Amino acid sequence: MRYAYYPGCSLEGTAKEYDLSTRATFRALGIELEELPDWSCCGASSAHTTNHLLAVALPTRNLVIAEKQGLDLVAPCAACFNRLVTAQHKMEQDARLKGKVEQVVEGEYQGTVKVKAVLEVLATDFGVEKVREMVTKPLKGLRVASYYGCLLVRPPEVTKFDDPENPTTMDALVEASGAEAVMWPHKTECCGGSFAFARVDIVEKLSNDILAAAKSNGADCIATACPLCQANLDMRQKAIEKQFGTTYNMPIYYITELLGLALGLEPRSLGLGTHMVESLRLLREKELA
Amino acid sequence: MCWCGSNIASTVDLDRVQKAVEKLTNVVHVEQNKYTCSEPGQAQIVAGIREHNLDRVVVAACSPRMHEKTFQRTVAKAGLNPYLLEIANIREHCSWVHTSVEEATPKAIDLLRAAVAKVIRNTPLTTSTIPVEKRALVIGGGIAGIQAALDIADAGHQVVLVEKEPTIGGRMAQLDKTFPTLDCSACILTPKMVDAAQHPKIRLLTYAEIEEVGGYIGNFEVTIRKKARSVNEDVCTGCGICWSKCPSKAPNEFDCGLGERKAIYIPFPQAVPNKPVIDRENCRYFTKGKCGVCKKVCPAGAVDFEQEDELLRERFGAIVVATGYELFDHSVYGEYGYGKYPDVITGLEFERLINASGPTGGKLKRPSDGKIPKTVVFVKCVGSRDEAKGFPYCSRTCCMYTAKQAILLREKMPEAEAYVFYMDVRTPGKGYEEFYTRATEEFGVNYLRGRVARIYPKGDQLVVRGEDTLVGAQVEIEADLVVLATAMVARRDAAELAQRIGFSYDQYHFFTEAHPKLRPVETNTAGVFLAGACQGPKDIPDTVAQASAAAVKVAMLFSRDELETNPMVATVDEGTCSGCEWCKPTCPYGAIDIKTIEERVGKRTVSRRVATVNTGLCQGCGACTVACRSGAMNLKGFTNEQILAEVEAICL
Amino acid sequence: MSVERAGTGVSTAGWEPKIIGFCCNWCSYAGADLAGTSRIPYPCNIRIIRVPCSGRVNPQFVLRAFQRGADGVLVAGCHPGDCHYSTGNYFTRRRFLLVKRLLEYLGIEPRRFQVRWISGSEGQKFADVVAEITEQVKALGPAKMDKMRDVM
Amino acid sequence: MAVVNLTEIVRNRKEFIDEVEKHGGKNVNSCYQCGKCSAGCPVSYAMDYQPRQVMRMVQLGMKDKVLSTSTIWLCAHCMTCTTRCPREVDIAGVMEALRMICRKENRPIRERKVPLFHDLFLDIIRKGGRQHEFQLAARYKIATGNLFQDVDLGRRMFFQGKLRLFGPKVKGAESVRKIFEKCKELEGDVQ
Amino acid sequence: MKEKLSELKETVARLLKDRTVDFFIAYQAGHSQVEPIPFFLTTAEHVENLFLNNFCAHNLSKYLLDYLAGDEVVGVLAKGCDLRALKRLLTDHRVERGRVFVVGLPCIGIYDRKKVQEVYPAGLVEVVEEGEEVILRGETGDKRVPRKEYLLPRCLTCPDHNPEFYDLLLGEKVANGPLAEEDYSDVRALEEWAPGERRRYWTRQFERCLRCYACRNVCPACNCRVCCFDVAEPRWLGKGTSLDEQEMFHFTRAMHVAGRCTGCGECERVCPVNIPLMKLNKKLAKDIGALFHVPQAEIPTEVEPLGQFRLGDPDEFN
Repeated sequence: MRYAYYPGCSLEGTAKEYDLSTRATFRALGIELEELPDWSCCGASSAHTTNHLLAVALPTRNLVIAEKQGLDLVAPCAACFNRLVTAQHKMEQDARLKGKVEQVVEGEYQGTVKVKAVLEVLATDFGVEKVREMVTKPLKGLRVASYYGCLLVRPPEVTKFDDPENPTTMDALVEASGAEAVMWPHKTECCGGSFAFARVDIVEKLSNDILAAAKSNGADCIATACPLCQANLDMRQKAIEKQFGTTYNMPIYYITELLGLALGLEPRSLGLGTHMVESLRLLREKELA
Repeated sequence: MCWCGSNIASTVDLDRVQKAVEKLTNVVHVEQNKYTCSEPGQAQIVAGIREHNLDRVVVAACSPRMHEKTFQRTVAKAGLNPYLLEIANIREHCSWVHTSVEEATPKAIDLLRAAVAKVIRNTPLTTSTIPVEKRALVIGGGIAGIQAALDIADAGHQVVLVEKEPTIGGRMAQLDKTFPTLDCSACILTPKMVDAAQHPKIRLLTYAEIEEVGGYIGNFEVTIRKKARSVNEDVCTGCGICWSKCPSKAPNEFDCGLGERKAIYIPFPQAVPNKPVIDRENCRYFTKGKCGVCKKVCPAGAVDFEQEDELLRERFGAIVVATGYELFDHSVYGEYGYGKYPDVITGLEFERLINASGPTGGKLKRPSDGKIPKTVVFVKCVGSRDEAKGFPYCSRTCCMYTAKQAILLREKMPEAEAYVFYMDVRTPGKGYEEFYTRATEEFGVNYLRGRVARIYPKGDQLVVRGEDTLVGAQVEIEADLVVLATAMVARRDAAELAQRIGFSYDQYHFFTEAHPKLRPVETNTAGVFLAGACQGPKDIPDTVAQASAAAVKVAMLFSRDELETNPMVATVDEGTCSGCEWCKPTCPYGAIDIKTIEERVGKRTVSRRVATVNTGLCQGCGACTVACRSGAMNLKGFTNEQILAEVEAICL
Repeated sequence: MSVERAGTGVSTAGWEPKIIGFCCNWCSYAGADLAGTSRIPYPCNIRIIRVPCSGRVNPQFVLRAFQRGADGVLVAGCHPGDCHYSTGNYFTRRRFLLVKRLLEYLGIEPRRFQVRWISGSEGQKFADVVAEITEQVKALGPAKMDKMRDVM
Repeated sequence: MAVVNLTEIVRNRKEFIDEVEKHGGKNVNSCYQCGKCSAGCPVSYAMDYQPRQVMRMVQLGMKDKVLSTSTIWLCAHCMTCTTRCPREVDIAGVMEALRMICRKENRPIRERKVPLFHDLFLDIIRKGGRQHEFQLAARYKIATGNLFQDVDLGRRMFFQGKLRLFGPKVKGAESVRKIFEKCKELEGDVQ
Repeated sequence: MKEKLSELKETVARLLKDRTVDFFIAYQAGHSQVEPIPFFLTTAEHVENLFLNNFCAHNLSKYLLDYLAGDEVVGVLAKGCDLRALKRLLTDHRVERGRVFVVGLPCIGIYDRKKVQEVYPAGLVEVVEEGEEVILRGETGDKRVPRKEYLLPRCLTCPDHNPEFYDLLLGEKVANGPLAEEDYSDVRALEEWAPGERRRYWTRQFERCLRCYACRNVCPACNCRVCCFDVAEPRWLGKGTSLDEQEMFHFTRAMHVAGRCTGCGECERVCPVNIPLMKLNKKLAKDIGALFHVPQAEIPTEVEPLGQFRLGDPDEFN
């Protein structure tokens, strides 16, 4: 199993743990990742809120490179994944748009590459049972609320991945890693996404709802598969606690970090040391690291 | 030529048409009329026939499916054989679907030329008669079927009422109270059920299904499969010892699975006939081969494990289909929990919970933990008015029964709070609006205008998130119980039953009536009538009205000893028929037989085989005329000559 | 049935195809009526002949229509299973599967002759089918089957 | 809210709806005001008008009013509404279309900071080919004037090695710049 | 085939003498050895004129239709393909089995007169089979030719060299087994062409048609008492020989025999202007086989393929 790898801008900066842990976990499972040569930014929310053609052209530049590589493309970041599959979907439906985009990107797009989220690769392509077999240090006693966010599962006819109202792939992976997947209602409630700068108050309110729901349902920590969600829940947790007078101190892990641990990898190599909310203390308490 | 007010005249230049048609051979007189189907219009035709000594008439107006019979009667009044008439459809097929006069006028001329070409080849036809079996079959033992059966039987005709479940009563038996008068459903239904059971002219066939239907109006041959009850109905007295002693239990479908019943059971106490049935999947005797307690304790020795399905073949003159409806499967709604939250129930389940003969004896207990709910939220239009996941139509009854259920809740438990999420409150019937106002004013039901976006568990309660669009704000309710008013949909096997009997159904599998406004209880198949929700969502008052209407239609049919048959049947030209029988296998009604005729050839009389058509059985579909290569088989009213003439007239 | 349409340099501008429609009385004729009552406009090239059942349409009627100059022929009936006479359209289906192939084999462009199932409640579908077949036949140009006479 | 003179507005209602649908908002006229979108919208509490009310304004052609709402800017484009709409209306698409029209006709914007953030975001990737978070944060703070927003958060992130001072190196940055130019030519403004 | 002539003469004489049959239909010599013609015997004396060789292609059972009136028993000499034709008539109830006395004639193949005459224009006396080859022996000497290329097309794929049923068998049974499998290759080739090309091909064929109706008269499937083309009203077919009337005739006949054609190829053989009519009938037989899973469309069945249906029939018309 070999995939082309599209890290996305945030995985080079604030979400470098996600990049480290994804590479490490995939390597441990024997899945090869080949970084897309000279990839560029997918434009995220800013592009599609400003210009439709730009919103499709930017991801297509990367898709054209991926088609030359001839491998299916893994996009760990939920926003990049959403933008890539939306571009593919729009071009599939509108040949005129496809022609315009090819003119802009100066490259031919055949639509042969399938874009996949990390969860899809691990749970569907690789298989939850195979992951369970390879787990050496099960995360016994860890109660995890798996948080999917919105862009990973919506709109369903475009993302074509899991279920928009009650997704279960991350829960399955959490169970496979030996931890306990907590039943909680805010799996796909939005965290505020790109308002991290413009309207921080909105991000704090929405993230607080999510943290409160996780806590009230007995979760020790939250697992995510999206750098934006992790950033809002993890980096702003202190400000949220001050703003709403609540105490969470709830580590926000990437699913690839938890799986890496369960596969026996070294916490440091998974980027576990550099979270805003201290992420190793909980693991040590539960003798998991 | 008819103006049809302006419907035709506005896009067809009838003067130009008249000029063109007057030149056609055989056309001796052309006139226009503003409303041909009106009395004066018809009188004009009769006068025209007499004055010009016409022997053929073409009426260029609306669809023959609309007024062919009217004009046939008009022509007959003038002494002309009614079948010497043809209709050119220049309204539905021409003026209404083409915008410019330049397009519609030449087309109207072509259609008229074709009608003239056909009518000059029409031959006078006379109807023959067939006997009518004065016995009616009613399929479905709900209130619609019971009402229809009672009315037909009271009109003095024999009725067989077939019901799939072990008892009649249908959906209505499951309800607690009925709107708008709040009288108890069982109190008004059970007397009718008993009447139906005891009526000398009605024979109840419960736990039975329709296997096969052949024949046609007046002479249906129906095969009914009487499923094995494993209880001999004649001997059983319904004493109930067997189901009190039966060891194995199973979820009771009648209570939507909320309550339990034994393997040998009657669905509900007032079941008619109150003879039990053995559910062979859950009965220990049938699954594991041991037990048989019921047989031992039965004082009348009615239990008979060896009983087999019975196939009854019966003849009927008319069929009333009253098979009712099902509820929409709300598990498609992820946002309402995919049907997995135990305290998110349907309206029917709510009826069972508050019903005295229900699983909780009438006390409203939550299915999850049996607690009495303090806050109940009713959500309307679940599956209705929703193209994305449900059906686009409105199910008509949910507004009223949700108001009723809210009232019952507040009446029984004044301390409970009732919320109703709605988009509109539709109260179309008599006393309906007043009933709704009682709900809001007298019983303080909180009506919130907005569709619920999401229901999710929080602790042991359910958070219902919606928007009150009148205030323009998001609202949230921590509810103990949520009742979904799910859409009324056609039964799963509706299409199959329709195909078996031979009438059509629409894209939602509701049965298609002959005409939505003018013939709501008839189908396009003569002799088959509809009543109740199987034809479309409707409440009990409309259902009963339709049932009585269908009954009158049946009584009308049986008022005559013989039935006029359709004269447009197949006919054999014995001179050209080779007796090859290629036509025989194509006839769906088995109306073609082979007979031997004698004829003189030279000096000798020789016998020869030719086909012959039983005009009573033939329905005039014409399949045999194409199988007959030599053209010996022809169809009156649609002969080969006529259709070829129409093709050529159009192509000139 | 068009004789090298391109070769003969026949100018097809302004030419309107003539299409014959055989509609069964119970379903497709009712569908056409519904298109009328719902005022759904469709091209005026089609002329409808009512037959009791699609099973009544003899392949020879279809060829006679082409022979007399029709450019397109449509046979419309109930969806299989819905036939008012229960089995009529099963024979239609079997017979016209063969006729369609034989006509194509004899050189008629496939789109000129079509068979469609249209129910009594599908007024919109009737209008769409008529628009579709008119457009396709217009693209094919005149069938010129009747002009065959002067070829001899 | 002032009296709405519908006779004037409704005349160019169709034109406004076509414009919205041209920019990607689908089936505006199918909306029957059921409120399911507003009910499920995570950010609706912060909006001056509910998403449903914005849809109503578009249906009535109240162009000036709807373009001046904060709702169209506070839509996080999380697609909850579009996924659940019983009439299959793309409400998120309508919001986006309204934002684009608002920018195109450079009308007064209620939530200045949102488009500002997006412009900076796009400017950085137009130049460098990839996003540079430090530069984005810095330029955003300068542009908005509150220099001390998230300063301590920034400091701790820097020590955790999460803030890279130097921009990413993209060989193909030139081709990304060309994409922006071409899009500008073909579809009008990009910023 | 020649050696059976004497046995045939004896048999026919006996049958006529002891009144088992009132008439007998067989062959008699025609203009030349390669053109035998049907022979209708009423009395034993005529048996001398009987003739038999491997050019006797006619399907004699079709003539039984002329003897329908009355109750005479008619004897007929029938090869395997003729019997399939007789079975057609019996299935179509046009002939009663009781009124036919069948003399079965085992046959290993009939030669195509037109092809032989191209190579041996005149004076041919006999044709001798020698393994894969055949010697054409006549006044202008011998000529060896490959046997397969000169047989009638139906003989190549003939499944029943020996008559399936008979009242009396002439001579011994011969080895069975078709020489080739019917793969409809000619039909498939035509299907590959563009519509316009096929249109021109069939226009050229139908232009030659004289409307002599030989094909209809010889066809066992075309056994109507009164043919629809002979009826004045409705006027299915004009009397003129314009191209559109030819098209109507051949289209209608092909559809009328669809599913009932026994594949005997007589129509093509007797056509004076060599129109490849079997290409039409084989096209329909192929489609019926493929669409309705009728293995051998040419074997007559009680109910014809177009007289029945299956719910699972293919449907391309929704």
